Amino acid sequence: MLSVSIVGGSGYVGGELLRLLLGHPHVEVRQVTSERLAGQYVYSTHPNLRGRTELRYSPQSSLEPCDVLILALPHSSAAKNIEHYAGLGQAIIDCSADFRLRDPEAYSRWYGEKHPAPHWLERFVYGLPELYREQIRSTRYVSGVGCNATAINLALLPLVKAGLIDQTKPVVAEVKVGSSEAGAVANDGSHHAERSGVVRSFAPVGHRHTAEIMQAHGLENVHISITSVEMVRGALATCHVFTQGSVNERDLWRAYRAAAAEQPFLRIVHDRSGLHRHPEPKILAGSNYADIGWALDEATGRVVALCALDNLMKGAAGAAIQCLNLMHGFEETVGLEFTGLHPV
Amino acid sequence: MLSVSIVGGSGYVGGELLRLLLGHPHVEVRQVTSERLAGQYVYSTHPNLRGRTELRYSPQSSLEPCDVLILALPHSSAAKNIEHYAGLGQAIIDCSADFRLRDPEAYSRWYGEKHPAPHWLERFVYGLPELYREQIRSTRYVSGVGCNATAINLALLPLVKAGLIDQTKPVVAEVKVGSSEAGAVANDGSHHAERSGVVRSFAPVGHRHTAEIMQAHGLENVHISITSVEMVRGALATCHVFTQGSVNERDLWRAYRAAAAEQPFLRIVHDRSGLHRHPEPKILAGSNYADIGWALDEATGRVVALCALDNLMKGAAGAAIQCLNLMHGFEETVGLEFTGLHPV
Amino acid sequence: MLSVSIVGGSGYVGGELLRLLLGHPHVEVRQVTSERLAGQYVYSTHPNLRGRTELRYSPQSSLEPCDVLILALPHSSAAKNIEHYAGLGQAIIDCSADFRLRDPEAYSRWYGEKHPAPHWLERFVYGLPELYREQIRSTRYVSGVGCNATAINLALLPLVKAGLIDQTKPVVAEVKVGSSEAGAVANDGSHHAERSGVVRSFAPVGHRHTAEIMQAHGLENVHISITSVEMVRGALATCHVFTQGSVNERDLWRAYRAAAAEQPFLRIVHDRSGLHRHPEPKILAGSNYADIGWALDEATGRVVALCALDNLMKGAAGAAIQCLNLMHGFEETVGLEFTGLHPV
Amino acid sequence: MLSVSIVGGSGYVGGELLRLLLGHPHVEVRQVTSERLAGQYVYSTHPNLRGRTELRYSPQSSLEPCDVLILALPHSSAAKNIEHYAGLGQAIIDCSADFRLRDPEAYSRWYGEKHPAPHWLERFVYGLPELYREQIRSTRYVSGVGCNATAINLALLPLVKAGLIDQTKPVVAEVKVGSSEAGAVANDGSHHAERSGVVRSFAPVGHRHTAEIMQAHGLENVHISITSVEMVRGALATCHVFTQGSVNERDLWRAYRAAAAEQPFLRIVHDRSGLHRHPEPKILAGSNYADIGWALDEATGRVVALCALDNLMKGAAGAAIQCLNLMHGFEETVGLEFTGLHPV
Amino acid sequence: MSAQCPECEGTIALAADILDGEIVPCPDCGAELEVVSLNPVVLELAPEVEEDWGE
Amino acid sequence: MSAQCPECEGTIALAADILDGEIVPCPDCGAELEVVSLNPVVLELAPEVEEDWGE
Ligand SMILES: NC(=O)c1ccc[n+]([C@@H]2O[C@H](COP(=O)([O-])OP(=O)(O)OC[C@H]3O[C@@H](n4cnc5c(N)ncnc54)[C@H](OP(=O)(O)O)[C@@H]3O)[C@@H](O)[C@H]2O)c1
Ligand SMILES: NC(=O)c1ccc[n+]([C@@H]2O[C@H](COP(=O)([O-])OP(=O)(O)OC[C@H]3O[C@@H](n4cnc5c(N)ncnc54)[C@H](OP(=O)(O)O)[C@@H]3O)[C@@H](O)[C@H]2O)c1
Ligand SMILES: NC(=O)c1ccc[n+]([C@@H]2O[C@H](COP(=O)([O-])OP(=O)(O)OC[C@H]3O[C@@H](n4cnc5c(N)ncnc54)[C@H](OP(=O)(O)O)[C@@H]3O)[C@@H](O)[C@H]2O)c1
Ligand SMILES: NC(=O)c1ccc[n+]([C@@H]2O[C@H](COP(=O)([O-])OP(=O)(O)OC[C@H]3O[C@@H](n4cnc5c(N)ncnc54)[C@H](OP(=O)(O)O)[C@@H]3O)[C@@H](O)[C@H]2O)c1
Ligand SMILES: [Zn+2]
Ligand SMILES: [Zn+2]
Repeated sequence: MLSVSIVGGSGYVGGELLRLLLGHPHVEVRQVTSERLAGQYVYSTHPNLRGRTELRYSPQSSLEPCDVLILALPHSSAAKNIEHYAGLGQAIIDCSADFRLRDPEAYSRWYGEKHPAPHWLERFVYGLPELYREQIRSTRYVSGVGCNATAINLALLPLVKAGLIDQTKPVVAEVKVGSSEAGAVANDGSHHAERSGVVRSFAPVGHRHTAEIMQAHGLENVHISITSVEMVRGALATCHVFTQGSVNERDLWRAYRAAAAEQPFLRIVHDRSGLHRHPEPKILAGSNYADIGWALDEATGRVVALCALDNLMKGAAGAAIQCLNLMHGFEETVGLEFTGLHPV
Repeated sequence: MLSVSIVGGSGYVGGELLRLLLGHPHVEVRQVTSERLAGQYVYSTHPNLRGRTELRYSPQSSLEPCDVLILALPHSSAAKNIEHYAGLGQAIIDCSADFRLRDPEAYSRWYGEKHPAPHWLERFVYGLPELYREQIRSTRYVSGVGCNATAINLALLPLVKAGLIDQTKPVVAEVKVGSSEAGAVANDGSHHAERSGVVRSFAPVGHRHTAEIMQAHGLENVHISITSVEMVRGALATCHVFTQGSVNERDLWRAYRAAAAEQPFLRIVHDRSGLHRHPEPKILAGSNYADIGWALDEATGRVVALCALDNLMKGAAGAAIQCLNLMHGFEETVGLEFTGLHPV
Repeated sequence: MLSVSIVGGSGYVGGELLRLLLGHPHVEVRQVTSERLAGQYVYSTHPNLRGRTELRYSPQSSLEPCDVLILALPHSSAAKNIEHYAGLGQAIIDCSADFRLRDPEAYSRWYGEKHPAPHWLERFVYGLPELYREQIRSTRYVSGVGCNATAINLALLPLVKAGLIDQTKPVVAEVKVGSSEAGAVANDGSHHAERSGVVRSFAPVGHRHTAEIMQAHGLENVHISITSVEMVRGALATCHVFTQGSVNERDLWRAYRAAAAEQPFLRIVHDRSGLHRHPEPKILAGSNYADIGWALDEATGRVVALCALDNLMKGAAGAAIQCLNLMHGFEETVGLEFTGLHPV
Repeated sequence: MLSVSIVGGSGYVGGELLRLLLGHPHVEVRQVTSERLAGQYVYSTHPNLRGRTELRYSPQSSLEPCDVLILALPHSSAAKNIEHYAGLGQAIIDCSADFRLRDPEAYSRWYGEKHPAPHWLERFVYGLPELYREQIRSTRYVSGVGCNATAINLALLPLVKAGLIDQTKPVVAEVKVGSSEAGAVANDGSHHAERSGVVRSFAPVGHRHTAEIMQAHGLENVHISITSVEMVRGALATCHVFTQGSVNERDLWRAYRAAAAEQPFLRIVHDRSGLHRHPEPKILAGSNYADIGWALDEATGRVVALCALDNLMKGAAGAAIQCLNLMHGFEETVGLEFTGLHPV
Repeated sequence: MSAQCPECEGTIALAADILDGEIVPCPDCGAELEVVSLNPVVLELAPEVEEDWGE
Repeated sequence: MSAQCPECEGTIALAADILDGEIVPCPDCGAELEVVSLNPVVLELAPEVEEDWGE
């Protein structure tokens, strides 16, 4: 049994990690930290876990060594204490943005401050198995992924791999997101009467995840925009791409099949009939699938590349466990079997 | 023109009062207070009013005399300063619970503390025109109504008036409520990811509005329960009553028609077909109607008495303006003409 | 491996059965029927199952013998053809209401028609393991349960078992339900713009599940009311009961612990703090738990007994699989491990 | 008093027209048609109008002459019978797409069939007062507007007028829409359990409203995409535009102010603080405002141009009444005073 | 001209040219009513199919 | 080691090194309990501020 501890276990990513790890056959959850709630049962904040565990939150000060330490802390907390965490965990998976970018310059540009531990950046592998599976298998340090970045990266993956994108034209990506992306802490904007039913431009320009897309795909001319909608979990990326040369449905089927082959969590959704012709986030709540698909406007050469996922799963905790599996030679899908619900 | 000022204008009741008063032909809004936001434009917090007014929030310290002062403050703020407010407003309408109960003993019992200004209790009339229209016409001091209390009081009104209730059996009232009942201040429970989609027993027993129902209808054996559901505005009271003697549909039609006659904001909804057979809150958002109806189980003598309303309208601000109209000899419905939307 | 076929597999209960059975380690799904969609892939209607199975719908005419036949058909279809189905399946689990009542008279009274196969009624055991576990272990025929009935039956179970209910006073049960209760077929009332955001009295009196509560608990003076709210899955029963003799919190803890002991899917939720003090349906989507709890009004002796569940799980498909496990000597919880999500 | 009749009065646009006309001081509603519901009270389908009118639906066969006939029929019904309708109404406002395009060729291209009455196209003015106010004032025939088209057209209006758009780069417009756009008739996709909570790519490419944008603004390189979200009323257009030359915030303020000047229903929403920094549809339900705003990415020259509106108001019925007012010399805003709700 | 609804006792305004056998809805309770005689006007509940209006 | 919750009579497992004055939550009812004596362990309800948890 692998011993795993979660730092920042009272948050939404932390709770999802805990749910997954409690059901993971090769893992024993050692400790779960929260400063605010130290001593409380974890199900006081994660009510779905009532009856599943008698674990209580520990403060970080009582953390013990373990095989894997998973960090689910706010921005910059991991980077500031990375030496300390590296002394506790044989391996580290950090869900924050702290170690996602390889280039310290890019970090400064997008995060507006110098990276606190720049020499650690090269030790981390970006935790997107669809791009970096082999590197993940052989590293001890994995960074998590941005949830919106992942939706866009996976939406674009087939087109990038197949070289179909006309990079002289802008790639415009609109992501529609749920409220859990913002984490568990209440604020004025998350007050139900204000947040409920919105279609709210949350980050129409300037979203930091742009850097992860540039890094992953080498695209320069990419423009993203995030809109909050009525949903708790889930994200849908709608990416507008113009192709080079003329492209037809069969070309796209080929590109998508090539990209999804051997990827246990990529499903192609592109149906000619029925209600579910395109990827949709709601049926993915709790599942680690990323559903990908497209629509083609032959007249203009525009491809609308789509990806739906659960931001707390494939966009955070699920991706982390997928990496944990790869790092330890487990079946890539173990502990991630839940297929999602319908209707829901 | 009547000069009216709103104290506590940045809250949800305050905002609704302001919306109504800006559209009221006989009223000029003098001042709107907020301590927190003094100096800001009122549409910074009430975005629907953008383009409708250039008013800015005043602090209470700069309040000037006016014809009517409407108080929309948290519990006990009005009672503590009532002498001060009475010095400013020729008339006062207080939306809080501070002056709803006539009996200081009842106040202590339900609110767990002595009333700060018990001699003022008798000067206030309870602001439910369906019961106290004539008293409201001739008073300077009106208390607002509890939103859940109003839903229950109006649901039961026809049965009480017609003497149909078997008072030896419990009256059980379940109210389903939206999130705006709790006001504009965020807390852990109002965080969207937690509050969204709930069916949450908020006050299964012990709700203070019970006192207002006992007072209004003289019922002793009444038991209420509040459940929060996914909705921002609105409340539906589902009241289970056992009749004395046998009662049929026609008896109930007579009782309801008698109760609704001459009541401009009571509508009977009891349809044999279609989707809208019973009262429903969603079509009432923004309107001052209280829709009432029933279902009868002849076999057991149970009547399920229903009332739907908008908690911020008939349950608070709308009722206040209705009282203002009565107090000043205006048409009772003026400024309250909005009929609600469908679909919505 | 047990071979299991689902009749009526394109509906919501059928889809949930299929999801559970595909993940069940001791079961092989043999056939899934739909007349309308015969030949189509099951994931055309159950999009969450894409990538999990290549099964296609069969027409009933091509049904083959199997170990267990699970019926998920509309009212009265099972009863009319029970001989036929009994010829195909070694064991039968029928999710409809056709075989829930033991007494043909009760059936006629509540369903308004004579039972098509009354002699079969005594062969079926009512599929609520919390009451009939031993009988279920040793029968070949199990009826499903009403989802609302189950929410009420489990809410009342601790009080009934402990003999705490004053049966001279009415028991009033209000169930708040989601839209999936009505199944997969669209109608005017399920049109999104009409159904969205409702608090709609769907069956304020006369709901047929009353018969199942009378039968299970021997209560006569029970009155139920169903209200549709904004939710897809889930039900919350709020049952108002008056106790005989005076009862305190500790008495109730004892009654609830006694009822929940040895029941793998009953969890007591009764917390003094936090957001999740009472049972709530939303965190149960996809899980087989029924969360039970209460609120006590000592002054009046009213207990508000609560039960939350997922209507498609503990209220239908989950309960069916739980029975299947019991009938075949499997671990009662196998295939039903999913714990529910939070936030959601 | 102007006598006005509504053809297709039982639909969602018809119901909204009726709500507005009943509150319009210079209008008398003569007849409201529905074939399906002839003889029924209009409030049987528009429950918000209960108590406001005793009108009953007429069949079209009993339509009488009137001053203005407003058509709210499905696609192509108006065009096929336009001569007949022109014989009944002195003036006609048609809410469908039948008379929106001036060019019969464009009609054939986007609607896939020849226009049934091409010579009528030139007699109609496109009912967007922000572009065609003077023509509307002096015509008898006005076409309605596409709701998505209007959101995009008004979002782009300031940039087009100011000549800021680099037309060599694609304009990509993503519209997020509610369920009422699809009208009142239930179908499989509108079934609540399926439609609820979606983020569903409804028309990622090929949406017909593209033609209205090309026509209104003379843009060729425009690409639209429609995504259904959880909402009943409302649309938000998020339009990605690249500017020619470098543009700063002040340039944009100037362009937006110029476009909104003298436009009673355009509000600029572009705030540096607070929750409501950008246009949002939810506060516009029932109101005729179109809120416009933007976000600028100076580094790339991308402007995200936003417009929120209520599809049934500024996107259909409200726009129609605004035209009616202009055609008859009434104050442009009369009958359209409702300002929208908050919270909601 | 008016008549009474047999279901809810509501008053129903009737057109002067109402016909025998015509169906009119009650404005209050929504019942479908048939004109079964004209002088005086008598209304009876028209036979209805019970709609399934929900879950 | 274990003790009983004074609120709900639930059994509370206690660490061997529990301290006098320590606060432990009850796993069943969520009550905050104070260790008021050690041999035997006695728990009492800790003073709580009544949270406002909703509307
Ligand atoms: N939410 C998503 O969809 C998502 C997706 C991808 C990645 N991520 C990333 O995952 C990380 C966690 O996100 P989340 O949504 O789970 O956030 P969250 O719900 O706000 O949780 C934050 C966690 O960090 C702890 N924490 C907060 N401030 C701390 C401090 N100063 N020192 C130590 N611990 C502290 C909190 O514990 P206490 O109880 O002690 O406050 C809590 O356990 C973030 O970096 C986020 O960017 C999130
Ligand atoms: N919401 C309902 O459905 C409803 C229905 C019926 C009756 N009511 C009653 O109406 C009243 C207002 O409710 P609400 O929902 O509008 O509440 P709310 O949204 O919380 O607003 C409260 C208002 O009071 C002000 N305020 C808060 N604390 C104050 C203090 N210590 N001194 C002075 N001003 C203070 C706030 O102004 P700042 O900006 O300065 O903080 C704000 O304007 C309450 O008494 C409530 O019980 C509410
Ligand atoms: N939904 C719930 O929450 C719930 C809970 C407890 C119990 N139940 C019970 O479970 C049963 C199924 O409910 P559901 O919600 O799944 O309903 P549903 O979604 O409407 O599905 C009904 C199924 O029955 C089939 N069917 C319909 N009419 C048929 C006919 N005349 N002959 C043969 N097959 C027919 C349909 O297949 P086609 O594709 O061929 O139309 C479909 O597979 C019902 O008896 C219901 O009362 C439901
Ligand atoms: N919904 C929107 O947001 C929106 C926005 C802008 C423009 N529009 C346009 O406005 C028009 C109406 O839209 P809607 O959403 O109100 O649609 P709807 O809800 O489906 O209503 C359609 C209306 O047309 C009638 N009708 C249907 N088929 C008919 C036929 N064959 N002959 C005569 N009457 C028929 C219906 O009456 P019966 O009762 O007799 O069936 C109903 O009154 C459409 O052209 C639509 O494109 C809609
Ligand atoms: Zn009637
Ligand atoms: Zn306890």
